Amino acid sequence: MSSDAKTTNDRAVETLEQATIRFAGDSGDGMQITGSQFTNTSAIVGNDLATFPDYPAEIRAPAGTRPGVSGFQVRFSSFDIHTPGDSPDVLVAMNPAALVVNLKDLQPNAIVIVNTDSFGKVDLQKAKCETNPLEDGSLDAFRLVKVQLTTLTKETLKDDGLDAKSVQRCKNFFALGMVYWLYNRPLDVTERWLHETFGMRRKKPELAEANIKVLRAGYNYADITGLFQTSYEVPKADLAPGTYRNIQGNQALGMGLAAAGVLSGKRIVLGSYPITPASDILHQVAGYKNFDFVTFQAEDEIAAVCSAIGASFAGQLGVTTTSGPGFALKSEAVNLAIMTELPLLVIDVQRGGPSTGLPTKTEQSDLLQALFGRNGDSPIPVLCTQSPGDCFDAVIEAARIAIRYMTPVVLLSDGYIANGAEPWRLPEVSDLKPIEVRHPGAEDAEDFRPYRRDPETLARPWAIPGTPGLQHRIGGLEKQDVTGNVNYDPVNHQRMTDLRHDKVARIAQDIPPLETHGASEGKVLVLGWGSTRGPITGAVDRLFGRGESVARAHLRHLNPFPSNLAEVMARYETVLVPEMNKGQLALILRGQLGLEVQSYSKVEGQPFTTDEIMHRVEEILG
Amino acid sequence: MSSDAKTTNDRAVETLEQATIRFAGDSGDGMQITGSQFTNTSAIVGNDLATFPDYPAEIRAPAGTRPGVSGFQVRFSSFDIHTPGDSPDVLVAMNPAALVVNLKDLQPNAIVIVNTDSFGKVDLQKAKCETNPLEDGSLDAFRLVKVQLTTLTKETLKDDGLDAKSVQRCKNFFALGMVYWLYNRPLDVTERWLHETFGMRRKKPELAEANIKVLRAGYNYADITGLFQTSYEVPKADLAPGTYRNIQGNQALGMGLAAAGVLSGKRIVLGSYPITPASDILHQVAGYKNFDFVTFQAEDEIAAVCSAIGASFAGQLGVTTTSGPGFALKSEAVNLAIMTELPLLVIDVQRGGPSTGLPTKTEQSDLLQALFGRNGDSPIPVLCTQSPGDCFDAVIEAARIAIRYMTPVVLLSDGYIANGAEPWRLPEVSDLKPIEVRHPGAEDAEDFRPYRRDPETLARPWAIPGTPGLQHRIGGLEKQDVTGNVNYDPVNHQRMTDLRHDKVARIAQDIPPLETHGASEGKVLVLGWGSTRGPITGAVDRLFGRGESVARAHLRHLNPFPSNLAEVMARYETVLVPEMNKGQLALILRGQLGLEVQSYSKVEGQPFTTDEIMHRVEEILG
Amino acid sequence: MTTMNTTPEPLTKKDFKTDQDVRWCPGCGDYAILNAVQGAMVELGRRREDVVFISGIGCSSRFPYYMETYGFHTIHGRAPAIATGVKLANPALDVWMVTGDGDALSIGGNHLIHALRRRVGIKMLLFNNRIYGLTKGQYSPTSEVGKVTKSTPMGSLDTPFDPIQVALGAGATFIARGVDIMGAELIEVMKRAALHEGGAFIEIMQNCNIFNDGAWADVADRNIREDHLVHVKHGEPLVFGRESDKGIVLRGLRLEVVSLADHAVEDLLVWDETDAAMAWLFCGQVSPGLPSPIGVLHSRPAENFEDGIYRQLAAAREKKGAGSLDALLYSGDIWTVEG
Amino acid sequence: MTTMNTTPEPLTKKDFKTDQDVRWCPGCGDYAILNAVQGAMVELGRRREDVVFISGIGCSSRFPYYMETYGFHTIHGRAPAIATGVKLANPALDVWMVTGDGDALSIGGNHLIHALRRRVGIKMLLFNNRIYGLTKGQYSPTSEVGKVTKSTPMGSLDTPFDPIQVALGAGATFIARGVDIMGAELIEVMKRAALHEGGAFIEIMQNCNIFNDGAWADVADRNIREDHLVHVKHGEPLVFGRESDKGIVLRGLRLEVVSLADHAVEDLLVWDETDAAMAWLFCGQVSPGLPSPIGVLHSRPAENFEDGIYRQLAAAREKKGAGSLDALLYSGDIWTVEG
Ligand SMILES: Cc1ncc(C[n+]2csc(CCOP(=O)(O)OP(=O)(O)O)c2C)c(N)n1
Ligand SMILES: Cc1ncc(C[n+]2csc(CCOP(=O)(O)OP(=O)(O)O)c2C)c(N)n1
Ligand code: SF4
Ligand code: SF4
Ligand SMILES: [Mg+2]
Ligand SMILES: [Mg+2]
Repeated sequence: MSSDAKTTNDRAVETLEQATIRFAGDSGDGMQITGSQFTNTSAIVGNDLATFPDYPAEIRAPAGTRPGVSGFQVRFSSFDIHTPGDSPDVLVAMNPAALVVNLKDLQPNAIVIVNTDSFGKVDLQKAKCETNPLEDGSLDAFRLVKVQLTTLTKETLKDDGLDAKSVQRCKNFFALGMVYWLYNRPLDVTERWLHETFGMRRKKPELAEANIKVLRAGYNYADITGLFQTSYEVPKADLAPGTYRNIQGNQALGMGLAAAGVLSGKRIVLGSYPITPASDILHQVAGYKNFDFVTFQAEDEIAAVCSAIGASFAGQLGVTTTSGPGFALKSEAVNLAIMTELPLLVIDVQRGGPSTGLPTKTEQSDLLQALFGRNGDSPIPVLCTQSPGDCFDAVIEAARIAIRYMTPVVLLSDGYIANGAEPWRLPEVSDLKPIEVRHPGAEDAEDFRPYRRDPETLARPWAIPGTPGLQHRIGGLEKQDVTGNVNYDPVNHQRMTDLRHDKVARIAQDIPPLETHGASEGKVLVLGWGSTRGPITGAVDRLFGRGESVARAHLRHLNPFPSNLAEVMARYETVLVPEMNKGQLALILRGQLGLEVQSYSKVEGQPFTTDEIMHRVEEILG
Repeated sequence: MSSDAKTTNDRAVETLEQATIRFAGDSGDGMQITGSQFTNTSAIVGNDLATFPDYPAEIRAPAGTRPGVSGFQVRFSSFDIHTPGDSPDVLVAMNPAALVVNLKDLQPNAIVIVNTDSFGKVDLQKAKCETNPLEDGSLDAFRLVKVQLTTLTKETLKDDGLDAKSVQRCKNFFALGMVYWLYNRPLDVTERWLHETFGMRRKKPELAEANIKVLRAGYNYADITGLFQTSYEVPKADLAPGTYRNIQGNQALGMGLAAAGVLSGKRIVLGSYPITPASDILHQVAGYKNFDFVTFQAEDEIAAVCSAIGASFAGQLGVTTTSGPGFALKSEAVNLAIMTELPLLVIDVQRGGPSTGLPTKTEQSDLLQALFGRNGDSPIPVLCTQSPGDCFDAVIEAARIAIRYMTPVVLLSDGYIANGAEPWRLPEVSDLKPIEVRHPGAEDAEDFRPYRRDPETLARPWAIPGTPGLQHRIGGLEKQDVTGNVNYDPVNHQRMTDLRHDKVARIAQDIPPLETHGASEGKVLVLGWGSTRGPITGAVDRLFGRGESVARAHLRHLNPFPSNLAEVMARYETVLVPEMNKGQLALILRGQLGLEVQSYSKVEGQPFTTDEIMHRVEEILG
Repeated sequence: MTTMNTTPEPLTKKDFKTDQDVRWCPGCGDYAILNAVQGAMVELGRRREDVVFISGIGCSSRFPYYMETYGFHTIHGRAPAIATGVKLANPALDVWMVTGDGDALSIGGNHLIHALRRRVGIKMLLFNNRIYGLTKGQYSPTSEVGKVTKSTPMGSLDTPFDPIQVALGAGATFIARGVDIMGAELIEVMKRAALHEGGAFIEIMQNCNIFNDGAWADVADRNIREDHLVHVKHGEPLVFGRESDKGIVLRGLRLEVVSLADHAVEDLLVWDETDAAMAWLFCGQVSPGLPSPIGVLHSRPAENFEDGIYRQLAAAREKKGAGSLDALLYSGDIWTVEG
Repeated sequence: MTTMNTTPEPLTKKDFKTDQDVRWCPGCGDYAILNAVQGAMVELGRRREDVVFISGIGCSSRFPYYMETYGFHTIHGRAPAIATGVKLANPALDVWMVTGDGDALSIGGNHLIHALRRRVGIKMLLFNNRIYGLTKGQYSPTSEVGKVTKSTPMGSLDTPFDPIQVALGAGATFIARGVDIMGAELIEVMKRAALHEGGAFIEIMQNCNIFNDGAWADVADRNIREDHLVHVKHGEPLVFGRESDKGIVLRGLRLEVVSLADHAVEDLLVWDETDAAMAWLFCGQVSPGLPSPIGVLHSRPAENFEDGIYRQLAAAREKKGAGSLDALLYSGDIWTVEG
């Protein structure tokens, strides 16, 4: 049907390079689904894109209230983009609260589609609106499109014999249909999804039918009524050739873990305790049982990490996933893994802190905890993910280091990456480098020593229970060099402390030199880590395009740093370090390298916008 | 009897400025008691002194083995000293193991008193000695004094009808008696102690009698046999006038806590879980019930700190004591106290790490954990103790900050301070400054706001349950400025993050400027924190006395720093920072102040010696 | 104690409501419980300033925000430990704890059993919806075996805890059960708990209509519930059923359901709430297939832990006299250096 | 599994000793237990490489250093969680856990009850000396009320846990008790535990002669102990006493000691180890004043948690075929951009 819809659409079609749409409504309004549907369709149409879901901490915050507003922003384009966009061109607002909390972000003259059926007195009160924004002029700067979404949806389904609640639930697809028309998108991707989800999985074909009916109704409504003067086209982006899928960070982490298992020939044993925004990783990999992937929902975070440590001791790859508060609880046990030098993956999907903080918001404020949140001198490698798709490579890299160097490794992601999505060019499985694993065998029993080290990596042997002749005991007390026996000798303690330190430092030998993009030397280097890559890239590339003397670099490795980091930084007059924290990387750069940097701190539970970073750099450029 | 002993002692008496004695034997040999007795006597004689007990992690390590050796070193002098001495002048060795593990530390020509009764074949085997050190020449460099301690003790007590075991247990007092003679010390202090402990407390007067008999026998034996060519006298030091007691760090912490309770008019609620070397604080204050001091042995460290937080919420002063691994477990809860801005004292008596590490050894490696060991940006004030006696002032200061600024405070001590002892000049209770506490009352109910801040300190009001009209709710989720309601607004989160940061930074306004001792500017500043004060003072004062351009400064406040720190550091060409860790303070100084420092790291579970620091400074001076 | 000088006029439920919007899903069982708790407060004649609500983390744990008393929404699983601290600091406060099946029995299991063992005078309300609500639907330690959830797509394998059994194992001295929507019974139970010394544990069967709807269908459905639950009352025989036509007898160490058609009420087991062994017989794995008991299952006299502590403080003052810093510092082996 | 290719000749106790000096106090009950465990290993015909000993922290937890098997001396209280991980990674290993009353019941209480609830196939040995040994003598969760220790100079106030009761509360499927110096009985119990699926819990009454000497005097003293303990054996009447002159009968829900002078053996309670309710009757607060039971108190059939997990893995492979990365990545809404 999308096809003949096209034909009837004889109104002006304007071609754009990009557009940003925000869907906003109650947690119950299905805005996340609506947004993801638009995203998938745009992906398959061939756009580059980036998304940003933003929902309340409550399961169902009170309907119609401002804190209850759930939003999903998607930006799609015909060129290479890195962020979900700073300010939307289109806002779909299902109620007054959704309208008022989002207005401030909109482009001037943005299109605002509102469901007028939900602007009654009570709705306005719930949203704490003294006056009705549809009438008090607060929308004058925008192109207001009033639609009776609820009425029209009821109308559409009056003969389907669905209960009122189910009918209500369909109205987001009416809105989606309208937006599909507005941007000349096909309906089939969403229709297929509705058939699969409601028809096959939930065995409710009638719901699939109903939603499809409403979707098409919305599309036709926009078409026939001529609510919009023009419709838009955003041509496909010329992405690098390859096969793509649209992916969220947590999904990619899960897939990366499965890959790490296959590449190392180790069974992954993931011990975890649910916590926002990390839980989805557990949910995802719980479906990988046919990969021989063991998932264990422990009684708490301490048991979760301990079960992973036990698994690594037994010869498989222990992994634990969590977020800030859970990470804090794991610190004592992570230290045990450091002392016993066992491979272990600790994945921290950072959220707003401190304490319980802002569970559904994003932040980068666990860096110092990852580096230093343990008693004693306890060095640990720390890596980070830089975008949803990048999570896949990052987690494989982390597993490689953990096994090769016999050490726990911390991988930092964040809520923005975890829930954000981008088109991801799928790797050729055959291109993925295997992870080498060595276990001594019975034949090595002769002069086996649990703490005799590999001269190249300083790693101790991974001798696993079940191997005849290699019986040995490890533990958290200081170990004697080589033998691994308990030892309190002062000189030995110094030596072991240095060895633990040097082993982690040695990882630098495997880390590729840090690359810069833009000016190879000059005025400003914007140095980032983790999810700031998107906005930094957007900003710096634009400035460099303008011929400014700026460059950008993004750290994957936060401990140890790439060996050329100091040298790279020295090539620029100013090094700007944007972070979603109070300047944690900046502190380490100064403290470890003794180099001056300018910290750009933002702690709002929201990612940087491209503009924010551009302006900051422009200030420095003067 | 000590008096007439003196008269019979007609051998040459040499006067010394100082002496260092180490008593060493099995954990069962009572070396800690012997050492403390000599210490108390010397204290009362009027010497300045410093002690260093060093015992194995096991309760009773296997008798006669090297790891089983328990040692107690005491240094006493007629001048002002700061460390227990680098190398002993006298070693008392109860068995071969005690002899061989301690030889390397002795002064050339030191006196070595050994119990020859315990140098049989088996004893030598247990100590893993191929040859008998008494014969193989390894003692040639020393003045060997062979004594049949066991035999002589049996001899002395043959008519007392004591069981063999009890007799055995007395032999350390024979050795003590000899050493008392050697240094012309009175016996009465120890005799009084024996009467009190065995006679009165344990109701075993016969044991008191026996030990006293053996003590005197030892004294007379040294006197009559003329084993020593000369005896020594170490005149009293001219300590500042006042009343003194000999005190260990953990004792002083306990007394300081009681004082903090009295000075603030708050009940102290100490929630703790036993852990070496912090347990003694709990034991100590468990005896302060008449101070209305509540102690609670919780099921674990998390419950311990949580009970303290609950107590502070209820309006008393919550305190928790622990060591490194326990501190790691508390991190999530400490963060709750940061978010809810409640007063709380977290006392960490640091030990060797990482993980279980070296429980009975000392270290300073929890500084970074204290500063950063939590999720999110979670600023917390951090203080440290600098010597056993100093613990008293430090803990009162920490309590003052916690209450005045409504914040958890970390106080770092370490195993060396905890178990070490020094003469402590007792403060006049009337000189102790009261700790002001303000609680809003029913009369403030009108416009009470849980997060409205004091303009001077940025502290929020401490409104306590039971107060009519001030009912309010707090928690770990981000708070709205002023109202304290749950709030996820981006701008508010930034503001609250900054407020939490600024509040802690403001504490600097109450911190006295950092003082330096020695050259007011010049070549080298030795900057220390915590228990390194002793060896640093010893070393720098000597060098400065020699006219070298050196100075020393000791930090009590590690977050925030004294406001003049950067300025002070800038006055010296080199700033040397000795730490019993891998350079944690050095990292912060660079990272926060951007100033270059030279880190001097020692991680042996042992304090620095004065010589080590002297040599290091001399190297820099060139 | 500041708790003296307060207004006498009787309070109403409204007085226990806060200005915060209640943030639970429409239809959540928590609303009914909130209503019952506010009712209990009124019936107990509590003054708002003397009451403290402590919770952990979870949907249930948002409870304190909706009670116009002192409140502390703490961290996951630690409510019993923090509540203990409140009691240690001020035993006069009326301390209530609200927790969930995950908060209390998963991460918080240890603090829970220790608080019960110690007999800290805390009133605990465990909202058992047999699911993790706030984190959107993973199975909990009370979920039935084979539970299919986001984290257990092929069904959970672990045998669940029976909260009553856990409490008995810990040595709790007051154990009761209620149902979210049976407000009257709930209020009665809470009033009993409020008067009990030594800590009280109440399991409340609560419906999470979003992630585990109908978990308690049989005891919640007005039409059938009387066949699926038995109201235990001290000293009364165990009769139940819509028509009060069934009863429970003791056979050896087993409880058995019988029909009153062929059994006399005299044959039925007479409930003795002071007998922990009797409560134990209702524990899932001991006698399966019984109706769910609600009401006070167990209650025996005990002393509050915190009262014992304050007795020791008083005794110490009695013996040594009120602590004096001078005496503390200037004691033991001290010596004076003359100026 | 590497556990195949091993030598067949039978091992002796010596083969299970390590080269490390044993670091317990002379006279510590732990020595006797070590000896019994090594004996059990021999009698069970275990191969050293297939056995793993996991412990927490405490004197008791140094145990693994003295067993010539694989060993992990972990951190305080976490042994059950780490042992669970070992089982999840390799169910074929024979995993034993050694813990103390503080390690298992104070800081580790939650992991303990969850491991028991889940029925992880771990054999747990709890060395109960009713004191914190390694930290030099503070009271523990099993110390009797009024215990005077370094941390409780006026006596402890909290009611102790009864480890058996806690295990029952958690739903353990194998519960037994032994005494450090009663090696033969201990070995028998350990052999039963070794064969039990679903996890086994054994409380061992252990003497700490330094900080809590004589805590178990009545059951340890050869001369009097038979009057203070009863050997429970499945299917046998509860007879005890030096002269086997006493017995235990069931009265209602109470156990009562009777003299066989005026009672026939037929009247005595016949032990049914499959009945958790029966084991419960021995729990301290239910029937005080009974002799201490030793032997297997409770045992009922169960499946190992880890076996269930591997069944699901197999079923998933069965259903979906062995996992393929290609299939995983190249699925769902994918699209291709031509070069
Ligand atoms: C340390 C920590 N771990 C995990 C979480 C995430 N979390 C919050 S509530 C919860 C469980 C909620 O279940 P329950 O206690 O049953 O409460 P309910 O929501 O069902 O009322 C979890 C896992 C957290 N907030 N903190
Ligand atoms: C996290 C942590 N907290 C506290 C300690 C100190 N600690 C070591 S063992 C122990 C208790 C020992 O008692 P128990 O478990 O009964 O073992 P036992 O020594 O009596 O055999 C404690 C409190 C520690 N090592 N780690
Ligand atoms: S998720 Fe469930 S428990 Fe939580 S508020 Fe909604 S209905 Fe209630
Ligand atoms: S302290 Fe007690 S438990 Fe520990 S080794 Fe010594 S005797 Fe055994
Ligand atoms: Mg729940
Ligand atoms: Mg013990």
